Amino acid sequence: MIEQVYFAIFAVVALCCALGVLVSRHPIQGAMSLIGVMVALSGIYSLMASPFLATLQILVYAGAIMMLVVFVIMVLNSAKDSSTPRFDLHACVGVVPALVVGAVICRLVWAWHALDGNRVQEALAKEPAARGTVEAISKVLFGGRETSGWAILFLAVGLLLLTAIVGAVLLAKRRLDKPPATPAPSHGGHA
Amino acid sequence: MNLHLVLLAPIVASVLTLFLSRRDSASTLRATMLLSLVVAGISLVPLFGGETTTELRTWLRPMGNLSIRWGLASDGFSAWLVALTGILVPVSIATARGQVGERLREFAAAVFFMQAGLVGVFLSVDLLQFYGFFEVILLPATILIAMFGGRDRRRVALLFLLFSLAGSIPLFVSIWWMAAEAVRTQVPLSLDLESVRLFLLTVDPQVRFWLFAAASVAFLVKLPVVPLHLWQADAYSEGPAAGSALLTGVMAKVGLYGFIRIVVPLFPVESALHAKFFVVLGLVTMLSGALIALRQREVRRVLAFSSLSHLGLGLAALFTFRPEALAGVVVLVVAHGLSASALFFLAGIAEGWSRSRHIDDFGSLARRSPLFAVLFALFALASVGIPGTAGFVAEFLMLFSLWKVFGVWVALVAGSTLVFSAAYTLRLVQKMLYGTSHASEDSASQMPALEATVVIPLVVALVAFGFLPGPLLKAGRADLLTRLPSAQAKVVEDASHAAAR
Amino acid sequence: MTNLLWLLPVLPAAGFAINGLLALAGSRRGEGPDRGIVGFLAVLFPVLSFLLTVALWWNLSEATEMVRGQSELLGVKLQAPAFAQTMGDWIRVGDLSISFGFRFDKLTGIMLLFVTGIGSLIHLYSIGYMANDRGFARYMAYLNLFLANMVVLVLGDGPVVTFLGWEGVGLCSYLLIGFWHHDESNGSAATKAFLVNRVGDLGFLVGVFLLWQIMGPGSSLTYEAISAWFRDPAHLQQLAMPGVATLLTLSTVFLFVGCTGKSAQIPLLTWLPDAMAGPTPVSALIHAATMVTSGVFLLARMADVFVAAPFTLHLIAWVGALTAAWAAVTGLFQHDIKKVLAYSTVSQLGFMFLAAGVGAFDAGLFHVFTHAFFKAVLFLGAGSVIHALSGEQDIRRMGGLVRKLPVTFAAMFAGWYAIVGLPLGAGFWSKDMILERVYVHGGIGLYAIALGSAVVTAVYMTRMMILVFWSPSRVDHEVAHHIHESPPSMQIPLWILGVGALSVGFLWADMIHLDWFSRQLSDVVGAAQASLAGDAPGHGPSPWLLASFGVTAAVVGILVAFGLFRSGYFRENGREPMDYRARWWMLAFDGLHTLVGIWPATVVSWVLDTWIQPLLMGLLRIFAWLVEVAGSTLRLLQRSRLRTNMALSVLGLALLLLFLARELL
Amino acid sequence: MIFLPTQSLILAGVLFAIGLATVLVKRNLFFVLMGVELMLNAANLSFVAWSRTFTGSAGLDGQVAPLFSIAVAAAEACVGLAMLLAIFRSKETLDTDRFDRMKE
Repeated sequence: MIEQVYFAIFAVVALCCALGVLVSRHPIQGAMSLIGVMVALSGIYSLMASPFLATLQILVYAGAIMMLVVFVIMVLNSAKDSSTPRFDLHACVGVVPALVVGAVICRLVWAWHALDGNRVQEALAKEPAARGTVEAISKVLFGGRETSGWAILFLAVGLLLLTAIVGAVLLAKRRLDKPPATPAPSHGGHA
Repeated sequence: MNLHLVLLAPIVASVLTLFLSRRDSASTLRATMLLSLVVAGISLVPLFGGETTTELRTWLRPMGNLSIRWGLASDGFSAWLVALTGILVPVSIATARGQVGERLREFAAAVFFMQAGLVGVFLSVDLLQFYGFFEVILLPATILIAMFGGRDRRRVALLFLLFSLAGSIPLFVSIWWMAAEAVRTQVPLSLDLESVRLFLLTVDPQVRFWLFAAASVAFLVKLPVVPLHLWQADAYSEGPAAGSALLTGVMAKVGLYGFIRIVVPLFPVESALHAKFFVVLGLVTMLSGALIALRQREVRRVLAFSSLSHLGLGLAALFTFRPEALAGVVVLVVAHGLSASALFFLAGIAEGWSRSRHIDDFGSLARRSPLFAVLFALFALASVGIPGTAGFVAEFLMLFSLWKVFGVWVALVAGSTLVFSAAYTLRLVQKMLYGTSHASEDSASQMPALEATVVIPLVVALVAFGFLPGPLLKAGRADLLTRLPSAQAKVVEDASHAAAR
Repeated sequence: MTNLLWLLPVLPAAGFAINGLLALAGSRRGEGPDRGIVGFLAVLFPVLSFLLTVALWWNLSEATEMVRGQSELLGVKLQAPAFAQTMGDWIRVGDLSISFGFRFDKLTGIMLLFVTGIGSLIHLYSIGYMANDRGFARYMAYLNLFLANMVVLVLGDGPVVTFLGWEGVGLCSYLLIGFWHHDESNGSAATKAFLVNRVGDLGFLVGVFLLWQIMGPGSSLTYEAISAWFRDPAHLQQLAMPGVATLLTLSTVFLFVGCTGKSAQIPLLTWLPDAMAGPTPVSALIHAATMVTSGVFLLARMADVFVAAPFTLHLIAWVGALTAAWAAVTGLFQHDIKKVLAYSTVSQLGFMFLAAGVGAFDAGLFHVFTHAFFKAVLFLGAGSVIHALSGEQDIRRMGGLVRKLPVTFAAMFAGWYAIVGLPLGAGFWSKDMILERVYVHGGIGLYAIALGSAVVTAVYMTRMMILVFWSPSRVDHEVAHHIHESPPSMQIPLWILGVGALSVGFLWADMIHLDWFSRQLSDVVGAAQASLAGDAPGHGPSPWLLASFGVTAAVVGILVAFGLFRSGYFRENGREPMDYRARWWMLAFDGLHTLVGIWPATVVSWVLDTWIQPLLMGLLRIFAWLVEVAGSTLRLLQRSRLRTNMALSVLGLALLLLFLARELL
Repeated sequence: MIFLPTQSLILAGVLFAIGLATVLVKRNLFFVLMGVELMLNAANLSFVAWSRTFTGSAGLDGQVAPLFSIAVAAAEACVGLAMLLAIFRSKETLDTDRFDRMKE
């Protein structure tokens, strides 16, 4: 029961912060709100027996990535959004698909729950799911089972990160040779 | 010899050409000529191979029981067309050198690319494969017009592209429909022509009519026939002459080839039922092409409408389903391929001299360059169908079969081409070669040796086929419909009788 | 010997090839190749061809005598021999099987003898006539090519091979009429000749198709087979069936249309006078002696077919008679010496067709034969006159040349003597033969027209002779200084042909029982004529009486001509190019062509080009405009805003999601 | 009684929608990037939530996947920010509405 309360708190915080991202004017406000969302999600992860992921969420996401974002925002301090209205006619065009997608997702989830939810809950009551400790996750990642696919993927991600760094350096370094150069196509992929 | 080599040779040549030097035009010319001659030599090989096929391989099973195959086959007709393409390419490159300037490299690459597409079309046995090559041709053809054409080239290239696409999309849709239908009804279907033919026998006649119409439209646009010909004169006169020669010499023949290889064999009943429509369409095309040609003021527009007229007669004759007509169409394809494209080549050279396309601006070329005049007149006469050239054999056979099936009055209407073609061709000859000279006498107008050397074999071939059409007739007679078993030929025969009645 | 037939056309063709190449090779130099060599080669090959023909004729005559002796011995009629050579298949596909072969029989032999013989002489003449022309080698090459094609026409063993030569000679005629191509009117005349001929050729082709249909599929298209089929009594019944009879009539009429095109008969006759734009030897060879008579040759070649179609024969006879009369009258009004001769040729061709139409194929061919001599000499003489007068062709500016050009005069006098039909000249025998046959088989109406034409012929020919030779000189002083007799290369042919014009008539002088010519032809056309003579009345009045009518006609014509000249009717001093009173008469058939052929084609062409084409293009434009409008409307959605674009694509994605998950929702 | 995974999944859906809305609505490129991050987070959440619905250790795969997602997100942020810098340098603005030319 206490879980439900925690969840409610984290969920409300996450939602509020997410909406904060949506409505804030200055990117720095948005970034702060986003960090809030991430922290709240980290809490939810730990509620759902994933302590490793919760830690990683704080460390990598809220710590590293968002730090990078904030850093760049600071660098480009002039990039303020305040001159433009928060919402205009074109914004409405953007909201509609978001609402539709959200509604569809929620409806699908609910449909699943109505179909399978109770059965799954009963099964979990008898035999609970494993806890995502570092050890358990390492076993899945690098363990001897048929999961070796993850290991290759892990290496690939390493390569991806390296490429991304090289790409980022290349993009940022442009200024040294040709001041008004156009951005070159990125070497790294989007997630 | 493996047919894949025949298909691969122009592709390799096309790629190799792109590595040639841009600056050293003399060596580029030498290299492209050498390449094209080698490719031409290779493409002559199927002529001597008789009927050859490669193994049919299934390379794609997109879904269900549908399989898409890859295979090449060559019989007499295909071999002649491949050889014709091979022979015309060196001539095209040689005559293009004065027209495309420094971009001979790109021109040659596009021409080789187009040759590859054409060879693919002529050798394909799978419908989807055929369609693929059919569309591949459009790319180099459009490039030829858009890159090397006259002032209005962009518009004309677009016009050409859109017309061709609009024509071929129905064909694609009908292939798609057949595939979808096969998947839906869980009938195993591979898209090679023979299987498609058998499959079509099971299709509802009403639907089959629409498939027939869609396939016909694709080839009618290529040919073209009268309401669909609007792209033709523009494309032939705006494009580079050396490219237009290939368009009319070979690409237009894809239209007739498609009818002979695809439409009639796959839809024998519909073809027979609507034969009269096609005969009328062909004759209307023939007459209006000839009459419009009489009034044209640009050399290549005259030649374009002349092509329209000749191929219209070919279409009309084809739909008599007589063996003579098939033989006649084969001879027509080769004869017209040689003579019409040679006329385009020569027109391009003359346009280079007078820097004009208008027929009044040449004047007295006979005096300034007798060799040019002799060659031009010879090809003009060949296209008019003087006995002793292959054109006569073609016209004789086509008129004969039209007369045989539809009687003397239709033959007279069709035969009026004898008079009309002479009228517009001689008008052209008189305006270009004879009369008083408008241009200054000293303007460069010596027929260059290279161009003359490559064009003369075409004359020789035309005269040779005029007296000894045997090999061509054999292609039209024996194995033209070999991919159809005898039962098929019988259906066509019956249908033609039905149509005749 | 018989397997040398192929050499007959190949020899002049070789001359064409060599001279053509020489002409091309020499064209860069202003002078062209050496005239001596070219001229020698150009004459050598036709002469070789002629000699070969003579040798073949000799062999054939021997063979014929042998066969004749045998048939008398055995008491059965044996087939007359002929040399045949088949080179191989030409067009063999489906039901069609056409081989490429030559056939040399008596008819072919006679045609070939004068085609190659007179042809050689005219080649020789041309050396002198064209000596100063820039295109000498080209001219000689064309002339050789013509001879080759003419030989193929005559020698072909079936209609399709004949058609090869038939169109070939038309082509050479085109090339030679337009020989001086810097003048555009020459080019137009050439084009006209070619087009009119092509109309006829279409008729020829369709006629052959129909003939083939009558004979049934699978039959071979050789003259031998055709003759055999039509002579076979078994097929008489079949021919009597109404459908087949109609087909036969249609077929023969179409074939005859082909003949009218080539031989300038009504209605396809307008090209021949225009064809005089070519060099004069060409007019002599092509447009008088050989090519234009090939229509008559074809009728004789297919005599067995034509005699089975009485309607067509009547048509031919009337067309021939009317052409003879019309052209003779037109000849009266001409001022150009070559035009006079051209209309005269048309008129004489009319006589030949008239003969063929009444079933006298041999008489028609005899006239072809004699006409070749006297018309060739007339044309060559005219050429000599033109040559002497530095290109002057208008007979109103001639006169008094009898002293200055004695040789030319003598030759032309021989030709004139022959053509008007004065006794013992070549034309006397052949024309009287025709008149007699027309009287016997054709009836009084045709005879009257023919006799009238003969009178008019005498009038216009005498008019020409008076104005050129006998009247006082009207030659410009400038020109008069340069008048000179022609070089020997031109005189020799004139002598030979002049003698021929007076003497060849004795080859078939019926009244004095010389019938060598008709004996030669009896093997070929005898059977056909005999079958036709069966239903005609027997012998008419004595040939002497009819001959005296003919001679009277000639004398009357000559006297009338002199009388008219005395009364100043010839307007020899007039300067108008054409007698305006006769204009409608002369241009009647040109007008007909314009009305029936040129005008409709022009109008339809104009409508198609200026209305239908733009209309179609306009429809296309409208369609393109609609697409454009739709496109620019839709483009508003795509404009500029990244987020809107993204939103729309996501919306599409969402809708897809909705659709895929529709069963779950 | 609604159990935790379902609630989390619904939360993930809502967060995803808000992230999407941010991407689609905001004109500042920073916010677009942040919207993408938000959507990634929502996806991670749903991974984890689904992983809770499997008994035993079968669900651990669902906890491994977010690891990669985070790593990729890091790469994306890295390159994305570099591009953003480059764009800002050449255009002097981060307003997407002004980016109406593909190539300049």
